[in-house]
Amino acid sequence: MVEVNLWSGLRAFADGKDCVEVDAKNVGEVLTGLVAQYPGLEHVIEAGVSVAVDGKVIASGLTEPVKPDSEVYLMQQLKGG
Amino acid sequence: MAFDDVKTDNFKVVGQRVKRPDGIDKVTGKAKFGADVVAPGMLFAAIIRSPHAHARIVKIDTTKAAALKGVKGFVTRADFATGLKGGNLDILENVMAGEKALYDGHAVAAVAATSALIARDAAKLVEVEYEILPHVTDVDKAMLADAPVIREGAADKSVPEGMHPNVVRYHESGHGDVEAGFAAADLVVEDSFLTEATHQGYIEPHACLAQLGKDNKGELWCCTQGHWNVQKLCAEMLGMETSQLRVTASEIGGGFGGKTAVFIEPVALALARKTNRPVKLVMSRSEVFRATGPTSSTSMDVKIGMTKDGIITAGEGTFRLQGGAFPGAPMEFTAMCAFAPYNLENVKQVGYDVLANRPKQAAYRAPGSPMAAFAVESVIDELCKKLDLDPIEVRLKNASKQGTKASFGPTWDRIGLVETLEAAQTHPHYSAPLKEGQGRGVSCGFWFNHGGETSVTLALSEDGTAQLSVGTPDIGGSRASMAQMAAEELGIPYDSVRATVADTATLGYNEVSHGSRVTYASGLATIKAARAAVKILCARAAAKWGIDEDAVVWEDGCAKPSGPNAGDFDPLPIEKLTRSMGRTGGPIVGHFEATPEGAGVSFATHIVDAEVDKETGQTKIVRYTVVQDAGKAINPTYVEGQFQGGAAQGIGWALNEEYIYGEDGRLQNAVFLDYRIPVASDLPMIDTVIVEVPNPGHPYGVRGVGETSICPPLAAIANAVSSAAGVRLKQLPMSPPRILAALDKQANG
Amino acid sequence: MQYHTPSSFDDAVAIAKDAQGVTRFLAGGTDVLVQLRADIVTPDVLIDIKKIAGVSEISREGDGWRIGVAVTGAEMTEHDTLGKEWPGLVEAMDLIGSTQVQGRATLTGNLCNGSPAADSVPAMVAAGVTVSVTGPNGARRVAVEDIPTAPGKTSLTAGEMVTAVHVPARGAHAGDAYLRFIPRTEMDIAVVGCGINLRLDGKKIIEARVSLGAVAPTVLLVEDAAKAIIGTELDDAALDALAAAASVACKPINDKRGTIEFRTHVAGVLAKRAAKIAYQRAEAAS
Amino acid sequence: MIHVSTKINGDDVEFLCDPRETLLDTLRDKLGLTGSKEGCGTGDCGACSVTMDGRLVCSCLVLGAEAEGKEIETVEGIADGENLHLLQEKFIEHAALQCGVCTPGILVATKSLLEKHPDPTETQVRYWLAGNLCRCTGYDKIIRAVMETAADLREAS
Repeated sequence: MVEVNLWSGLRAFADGKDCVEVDAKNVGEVLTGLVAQYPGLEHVIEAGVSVAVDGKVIASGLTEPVKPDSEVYLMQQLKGG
Repeated sequence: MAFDDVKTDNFKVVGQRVKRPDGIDKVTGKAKFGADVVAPGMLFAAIIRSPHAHARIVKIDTTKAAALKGVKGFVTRADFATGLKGGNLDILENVMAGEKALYDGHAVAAVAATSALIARDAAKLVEVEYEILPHVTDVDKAMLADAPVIREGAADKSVPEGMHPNVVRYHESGHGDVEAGFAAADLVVEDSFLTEATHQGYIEPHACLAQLGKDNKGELWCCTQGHWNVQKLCAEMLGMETSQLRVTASEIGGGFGGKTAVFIEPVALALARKTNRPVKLVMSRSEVFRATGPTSSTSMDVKIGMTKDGIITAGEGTFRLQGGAFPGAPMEFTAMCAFAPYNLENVKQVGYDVLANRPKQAAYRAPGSPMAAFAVESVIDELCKKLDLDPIEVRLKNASKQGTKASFGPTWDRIGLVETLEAAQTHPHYSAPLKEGQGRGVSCGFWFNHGGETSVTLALSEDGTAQLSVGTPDIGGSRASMAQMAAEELGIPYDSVRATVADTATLGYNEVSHGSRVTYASGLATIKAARAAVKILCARAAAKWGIDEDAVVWEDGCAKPSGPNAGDFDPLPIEKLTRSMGRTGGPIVGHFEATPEGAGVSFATHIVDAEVDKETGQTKIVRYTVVQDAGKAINPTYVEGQFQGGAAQGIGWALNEEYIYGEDGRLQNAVFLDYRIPVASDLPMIDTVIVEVPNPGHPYGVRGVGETSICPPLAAIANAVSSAAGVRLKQLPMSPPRILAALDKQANG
Repeated sequence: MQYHTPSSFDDAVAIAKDAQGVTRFLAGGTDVLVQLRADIVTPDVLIDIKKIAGVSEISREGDGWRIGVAVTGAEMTEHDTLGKEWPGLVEAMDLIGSTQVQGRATLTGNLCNGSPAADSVPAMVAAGVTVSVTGPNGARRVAVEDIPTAPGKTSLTAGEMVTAVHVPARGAHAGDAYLRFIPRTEMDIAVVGCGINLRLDGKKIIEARVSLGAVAPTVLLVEDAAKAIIGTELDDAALDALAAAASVACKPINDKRGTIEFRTHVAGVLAKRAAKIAYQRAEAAS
Repeated sequence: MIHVSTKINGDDVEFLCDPRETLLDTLRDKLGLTGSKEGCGTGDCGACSVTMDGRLVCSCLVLGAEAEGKEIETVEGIADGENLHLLQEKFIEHAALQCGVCTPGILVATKSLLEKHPDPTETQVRYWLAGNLCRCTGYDKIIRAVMETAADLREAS
């Protein structure tokens, strides 16, 4: 299991929690795991999110590995000018 | 170099101030920009635009226009695909209005004719009947209960209940307990700030040339920051298969984020299909201002607590962004960037994305971040003044660094904010005396940077030179840095690499040139493509020598045995290997396709001196210094150029640039005469310091540099002007009437 | 659109008299062509006056000057004597637009465009410049301040055109100055403009004309402002009275370029600053 | 349509134009000289700068018909065949351009400046070029390139 930190605006869709545990070995599994546990998050994840894994921001890739002790933060999708 | 090795020193070409490969074309007028392309039999198009901020389109009558000699065809929304959803539907809706015109300048129809003059005349003869609706252009007013509803049902589920339907997205993040933090502070400052929308102001208006037959096979030439994105969006809007549309990016006359979207390209394609002729469509300057993407305007509240020693105990910000008549104002970036430079135990940031009757905002250099810095860094400056603390010392005390927790959550990797602050502190500018009437301002700024889908191919020629094909349009000299990186890896002269921006038929997908990603991502891909080619070269040498591939190394443009045990062979220079490549296994091509995810963030610290004429409110920028972390500067001259350009745009944003809407909801200043970007006589030389804290996510340590440079200027200038004027300026632009009004208010209460 | 290149003012007037629809005279084109391109005014008849003999000449007229209607700002700036006698007038013209615009823009065009913010007009009014006007009903001489009647409107009647600009003799112990306020350093339209022309007897001001631009529907000749400094040595009290009179005369609007409060205040500031420059110039000319 | 005979970059040229057509339209669309750019169409950006009888103007504020009997110089005429003008060399060397769309106008304007004022101050250069907008560079490297060109040209003469 890996702890996933949500931005606080998402608490409304995750039973009031801003940190949840999912079973995941990569970023893609983190996202599918989140939706499986909290279907309310689906619209957010479908709209696009980025994930910070151990301080590195994964803008879009689903294959980046995640370890059980990784620090994982869900972030709003990154883009640029 | 092995495929994934990191190289940090002994560079031969990287770091040199080489001349750009397209230099001669650019100084002789040969370079082909968007409007410079022609096709046999081509028609010229013009767009009919709404003069109303908000109106239902009742009827479009082209009868009179069609009677004009030379007119060949019209398109309206009915000529585009149906069934689009979400963001793509928004883009189509913006490209060509459906039921309603949502802002002054919104396209409602288009015409193609045999000359540009006839097309313009025809556009004037198209009769559009509107039912005028109530409008709102101000972000705060758009959130009020009685504001007209711009689009029903546009809000997503993030928006808390009870908000006006114009509030379409909501963001909240942070950690700790801000109330406890404020309670622990010796001083809390809370204030509200406003910024107006600004435009990227690229000098080249959008332009394109389209061909599209009844067989739905198309060609498009356009000035864009990302032609694969244009291909994808246009194909969808025209109902074509993506691969049937080939898009070629012309030279691009500035973008800064504003050419990441599509505006006229689908219209030109639709007209081309309708008339069965090539169609050229070029925007006028006023169309650029009225109907492309400016930034959001903002209304912001920021509250920060500080101890008397300068430790920030808590920070809280609310950021309301108006992004035009469509969702997408970058309020989450405003929120996430706001406190990013600081290591805060208690922080909370809230963002609102609000609709208004204005054009759909587009990215502009670090979208959302400069406004956040304006609000936050102004409050920090006020705290420093009130507590009599040095602004750089305070920022150093609170600075984010490797291992601290970012305001938006994660733990920072290696970052260079402290290094920029230290370099600013010791820069002669910071200790230089100020004259009467002058003030000095300091600000930090932050931007995430981006990786994105990237494809690069490097093909070796028989003579040992290299053709490098990248897919990211060159918006500021990037072909030079790409060629430098390829030359470095191959061990050949810089001039022996020809870097080209390839069309969509030539490479895999490439994300738009945005997010300061080009030198990072296309650079990384170039290095890896070159290493892939080198691997083949080494294999060819190994085969020739009859030794193991692993026993061959690549140095100085030659294959060499890796050591005495590998065998005793003379080095094989690249041209010997390429000359025989057809007979030793075929052409040698390295390529790399990936979505690199290691774009390092970038921080900057700016110092600025401003002089304010207290009788007229006029501000003069007298000295400016940019200090920014570039990770590794591939071509320092062009890195400096990015720093200077961002600072200059920030100066414009801070002092004079703004979208001015009348009571009628129409844009009043859609010309360069009244949309006042800095001219040469407005600016001083802009000093630069390149800090290099390598990005662990790039083989040479590159961090994107294009965007961060616009994050600190608004605040740095506001802090300088506030010092010089003796009154805090909280609204941008700090135009002379606003400065005089602030002085007057201070004097008369 | 018809395009004509008459070779005499008589021909030009004849074309204008018979013209159907909107008629415009083309000298430098820096307003006419902008309005054409922006679909603000599309003339039916465009009369290019640059082929008329003498229109590009600056010549002596008594002790004053005659400036041809197609003389550009650049040509005025490059003239070796005009700017020494009338620095305020030449500088006012030079402030209009860019170097490129200076290569085309003319005093007459600036006047006939009818903008209250035209930079050269307050300077001309302060200097007491007059223009020759010719039309179907003959010729007349008109003071510059009597040409503009409202934004974009002039007192010229159908078929009438300006044929020359007359700058009076400079005379002794006199100086002029023009200052404008713009937010940038160049390329803007004046938010406020102020032209001052004065003559000294010793240190005392004996004649003065003060004009203001961009603070009313037309450029103003402000007699009360002139009275405030006539008879003074431009001491602080006189300057304050000048500023007050200038501000009082303002009847500005709020628009994208400035507010009522701002324009009113800055008119006074500029009047003081311009008066000091004109005074110094008059002293230096003594 | 109006028949116009003119000289462009030393070559005799004839063309027909609509009276509403600007010199810029003519250069770009009729004569294929696309080096001059339209950035605004209102004389505010300078990207269309050319000289007409030696006088710097915005070609968007000149009618094609007004070119009759004139001598026009555009960016395409600055280099002497293969040989770049020193100003062009310096612009490349100093990276005085990023996107390059303002560059033709700035080169034409600067050449005109240096012909009239071979020893300009920085302030003089900045004011001369105030009608040439550049959005990429912040002007710093442009000003450096111009000042260095001026110095080198003075030394060479």
